[in-house]
Amino acid sequence: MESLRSDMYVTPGERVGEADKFEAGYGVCQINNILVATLVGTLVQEKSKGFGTKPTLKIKSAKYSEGHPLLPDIGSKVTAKVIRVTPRAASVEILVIDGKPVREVFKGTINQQDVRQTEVDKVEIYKCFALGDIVLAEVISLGDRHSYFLSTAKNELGVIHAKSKAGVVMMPVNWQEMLCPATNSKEFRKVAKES
Amino acid sequence: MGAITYGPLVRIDGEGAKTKERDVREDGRRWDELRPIYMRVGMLSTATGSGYFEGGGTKIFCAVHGPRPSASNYTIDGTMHCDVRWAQFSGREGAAGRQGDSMSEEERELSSSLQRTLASAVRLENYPKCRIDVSAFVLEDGGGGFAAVTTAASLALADAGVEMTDIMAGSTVAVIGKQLVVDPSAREEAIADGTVRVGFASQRAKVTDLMQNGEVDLEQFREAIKVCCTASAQVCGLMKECLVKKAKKWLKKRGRSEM
Amino acid sequence: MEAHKHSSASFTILRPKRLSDNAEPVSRLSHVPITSPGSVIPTEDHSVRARGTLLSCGESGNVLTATRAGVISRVNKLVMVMPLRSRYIPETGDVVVGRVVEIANKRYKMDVNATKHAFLLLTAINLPGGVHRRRNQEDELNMRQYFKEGDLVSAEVQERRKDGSVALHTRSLRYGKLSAGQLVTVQSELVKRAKKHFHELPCGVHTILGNNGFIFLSQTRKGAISLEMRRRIARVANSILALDSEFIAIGPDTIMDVYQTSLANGVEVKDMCTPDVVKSICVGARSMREAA
Amino acid sequence: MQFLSDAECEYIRNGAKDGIRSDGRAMLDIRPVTLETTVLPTASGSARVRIGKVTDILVGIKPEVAEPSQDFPDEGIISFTVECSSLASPDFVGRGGADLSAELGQLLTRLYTSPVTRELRRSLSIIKGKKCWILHIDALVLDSGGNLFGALSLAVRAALRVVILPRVIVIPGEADDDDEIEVDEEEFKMLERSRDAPIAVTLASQGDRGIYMADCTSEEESCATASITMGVSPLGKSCGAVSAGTGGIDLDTLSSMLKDAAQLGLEILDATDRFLKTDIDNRMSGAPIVPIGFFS
Amino acid sequence: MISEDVYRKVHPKEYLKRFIDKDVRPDGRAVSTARYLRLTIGSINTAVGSALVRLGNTTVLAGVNATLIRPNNANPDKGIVEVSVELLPTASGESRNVRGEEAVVLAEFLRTLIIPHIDVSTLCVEADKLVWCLSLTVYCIDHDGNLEDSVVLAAVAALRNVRLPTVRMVDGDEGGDIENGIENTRMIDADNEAEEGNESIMAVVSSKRTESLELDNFPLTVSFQLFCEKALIDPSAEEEVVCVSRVTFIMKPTGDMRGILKEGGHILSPKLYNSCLAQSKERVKEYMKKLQAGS
Repeated sequence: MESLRSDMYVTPGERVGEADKFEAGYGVCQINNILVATLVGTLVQEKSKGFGTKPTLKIKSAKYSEGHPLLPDIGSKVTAKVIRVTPRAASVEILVIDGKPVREVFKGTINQQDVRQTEVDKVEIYKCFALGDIVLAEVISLGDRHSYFLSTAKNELGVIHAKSKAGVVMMPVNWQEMLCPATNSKEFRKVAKES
Repeated sequence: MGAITYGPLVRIDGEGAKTKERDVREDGRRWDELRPIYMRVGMLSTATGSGYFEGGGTKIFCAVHGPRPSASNYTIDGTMHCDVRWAQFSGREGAAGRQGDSMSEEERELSSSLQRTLASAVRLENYPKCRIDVSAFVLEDGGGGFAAVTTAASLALADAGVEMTDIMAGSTVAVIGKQLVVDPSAREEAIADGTVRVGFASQRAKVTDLMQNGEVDLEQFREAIKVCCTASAQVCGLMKECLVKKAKKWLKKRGRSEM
Repeated sequence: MEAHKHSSASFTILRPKRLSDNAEPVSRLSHVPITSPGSVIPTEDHSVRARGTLLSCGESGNVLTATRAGVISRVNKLVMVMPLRSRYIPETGDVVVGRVVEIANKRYKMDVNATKHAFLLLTAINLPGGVHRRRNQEDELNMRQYFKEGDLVSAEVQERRKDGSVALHTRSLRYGKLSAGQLVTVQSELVKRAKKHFHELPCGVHTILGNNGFIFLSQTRKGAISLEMRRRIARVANSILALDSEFIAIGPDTIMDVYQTSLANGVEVKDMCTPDVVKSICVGARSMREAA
Repeated sequence: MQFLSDAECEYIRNGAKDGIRSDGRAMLDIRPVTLETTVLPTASGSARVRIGKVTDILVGIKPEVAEPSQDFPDEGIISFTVECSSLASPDFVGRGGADLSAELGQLLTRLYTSPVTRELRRSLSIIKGKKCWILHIDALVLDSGGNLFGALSLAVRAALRVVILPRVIVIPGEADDDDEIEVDEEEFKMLERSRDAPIAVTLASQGDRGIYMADCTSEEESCATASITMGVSPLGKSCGAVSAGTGGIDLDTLSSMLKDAAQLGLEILDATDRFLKTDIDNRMSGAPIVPIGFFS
Repeated sequence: MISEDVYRKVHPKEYLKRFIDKDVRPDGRAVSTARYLRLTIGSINTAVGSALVRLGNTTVLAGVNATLIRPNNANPDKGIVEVSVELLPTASGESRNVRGEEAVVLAEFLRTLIIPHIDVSTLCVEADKLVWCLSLTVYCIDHDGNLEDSVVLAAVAALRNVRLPTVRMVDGDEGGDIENGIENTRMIDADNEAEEGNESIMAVVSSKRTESLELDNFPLTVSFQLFCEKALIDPSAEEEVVCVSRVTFIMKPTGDMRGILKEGGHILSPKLYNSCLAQSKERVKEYMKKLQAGS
């Protein structure tokens, strides 16, 4: 098998191999049986994963670390700030995707049925999120024209940072309450379980 | 105000140049020679990617923003919006829109022309629900302004890490009498019988944008397109060099920070 | 490839005809009860007025007048005026061909040539493989996998709701996404409601005569479409358009008549749309209609 | 823009590979064109062009005496306004119509500012640098069923062929600058040089090498990947060309497209000139013209 | 644990505070250090005067167009100066008009500062007949904070760079001779449609541009962002978003203070004021050095 030099730089449109020999990976696209680069960076060859599969060609992008997610995709873990709360859903701004801050803020929605796993029908959004909370969530669908649909159903998802009515950062008590250290009052949240 | 405008003063009439049958051009170039080109990428901080092109008197900044959430309807594929502007003092009469708001007809036409060229290579299907904004600004147009915009925009897109199946470059050929003049200066453009502008995708060898103004013979036209493509391919070569140089810098920097 | 190109292109310029040249003898229409806005509709006592009519005060008491041009239609005591030309008015049970224009909110919005978009609920379609189950959220997220924007779908009008919206369904194996064919649009009045709307014409062309005036043509058998078959489909399409411009009802018999006449007259497919040719090839179909 | 399903596009594309189109035409065939000149009694010249049963364009010309532009003192001015009637198609309502109008207007301007029409523009000059005719050409797109560029340029050209301008008498003044003009409303002349006017031909590629079609229907247009529109002068020169679509065209195909476009353009020019001969003769003889009417 | 990048995005204010508390700014500067200034003067050949300012990443281009026009009836012996500022989509990515308001505010700010210092009577060629109209356009190409200072500096540098051709009024006859005789001059000839009748203006414009503009005692500005009792000179975009209070010192080229502009509710203590003023004086020296080096 031909080996590739590690410092082989490619630019978009450059031909990197044939489709019958390689799989197209990140930054590589197949056009009529030919694989071409779509990004600027170095060409990397990954060994085939199993018997009968082809080795994968991918680009180590110059601009972003490998596989940098520019966009929210189904399954991405996102950090978002709550900007609006209605009885049916909480609207959020997605600030971080898979640990990488975004350049452009995307809108997301956490619908009532996606807040938690059990007793979905009894969820009261006001008891789960408040304006300004920072929430850890997962993208479940590309959603409608305005926003991505997010879910906080898993245990480790939910509010990770919230200020009390007194304006003090609260401490989590259990999975649905947080404590304000200044006033000692408790407020309801869908709290993320710290891992 | 009742004022009479006389147009910018810097325009000097090029009368007589047409009759001069010389082997070289006013600026000493051969007919098929491009002006020296200077290119840079990634110099604008707020943009996702940016490109700067300078060739002869033509200077262009281009910025790419996004992919960002699209404000319009849900689209499975991403959308791309282009905005090309000429500075008031770019030396191109009538091209620049009136102050502030609306675009001139020409700017509007060129914006959609640029959109067409770029959309032919950008893999918009990889950017669902998103839009990519490409905005170009011509500081000075010393001829071949729009062709250069295509080049600068391609650089900016590549710099932004937007997935593209090709790199596009633009070039202009002017027809002066029987002579095909590659990469004409503003003065040569003004005296030309006709000009041909081509947007060219170098790897696929496809013409993605074509524009002809004035009057050109069919045979000249076909020849001019070929010449344009050759010139664009040359520019593409330089673009690749520029991008690879930048890529090396990035990767080196990243290598250090990851260590 | 080069062979079928570059035969000298055909280019014909026509002079428009005066309306009077085209006019038909009025007598032929005299047996049809046509009215125009403002005209009094002769009524018997206890008539019930319906669409297109207005009860107004005349010299001799109240009279029924027409509010639009069209044919007076009476069903028992109900009197209405049906417009000669209008957008498609859906009725329950109609077979239609529609185009998906938007997907939102568990439904496909369909253009069916009516004044409003009809809708096709996610629950009113057949899932692939014919499985019967409750539609879940996943189906909702995957709606584009069944029909996309722009797709042509044959469907049946399920009901007209009180608010004027129209629901469709495709819950039968013969309905669904249409592929490898061509759409011809005609005036919806010309497609009569019939027992059968899916026809296999003798020339091997399959037609779906949508009541809404969208007619879909394709090949009867599966597989690649031959050049000869494309010609036939094109000839059928042009036959339908000829009928449309001559305002003759469109059915398999009239289509085939025009088709055969054009073949017999040696008319090339592409020449089937000039007014003179259209007239000549529709003669048979016209007399056939009038006899019926 | 009409949007089609993938299946329909594929049908059209595969047909194109076989050299046959949905209406039975060959690739470079043009649908029958219905042309009528002098349809508007109030305009100095007018024409209506219909292609197929749908595309429908009305053009009227109104002349006016004005000052020539500084850059071209010895030429008259031809200015275009194109309006896409929002009655014609819901796509023309709002922005879509404005954009299309601008695009169509730009093409016409490009065609009629090119040097091939210089003599035509010069023939509109009255006193060099002082007075000239400005022809306001208003085009109305009544309905669109593809090939708007072709239909529009044909209508404009036909209207120019039959336009009549009142005779202008120059009354010399004392100084050079004091010349005055008088418009003679009795006597009219036709624009001889309008024979130079070009025609636009659009060829659309469906993405396959070497395959392209002329006079597309709107269905064909919406599944075309790229198209070029070229202005063809009566001498076979190109006088303005633009491309559309995002597909890109390879060089060989493009080259052969340009050749075919030029040839097709010449054929159309030739056919229209032959057709318009009687119209022009009638107009010259001053015979009264009764428009046929809109519902023909 | 959240990474630094994420913290910066999610809690921008707290992030900045942590830095400022230690007297360092996120880009490594000290609180009182301005960014490196690059000034390129006269790089646009098609403009009669131009300047490109790069202040860190903030990039601003100012250019001047000149046209000869008939003067305003109210001021027959005065030229006209038009000032406009545009935020290009290259800076914001927004299409036009979206950030129009910000540009309008900047333009008004620039106009009030600059216009009084231009002697418009020097722009008169012949009273009642012909004057220069200068239009100064400042384009913001990249916006990384402190547009005010950059815009003013670019405008001043571009105006100082203006070189106008000499204009001579001639009679109609003479004009014809000159047109044929001298190369590289451009005739200006047009009907004067005023009520005086058919009088026409003729002027000859030289091809060389030599006349510079009288512009002395021009203004320069130095801006600070107030945050946590500290004044951050030359704020970056990141800092501007978080802070609400801003102080702008309007200075003379000599380093004297001409005015002060303050917005936002934070208090500027006398101690802070004095320190800011001292910094401004130093900054103006830097500006002047660059301005003189460039021209």
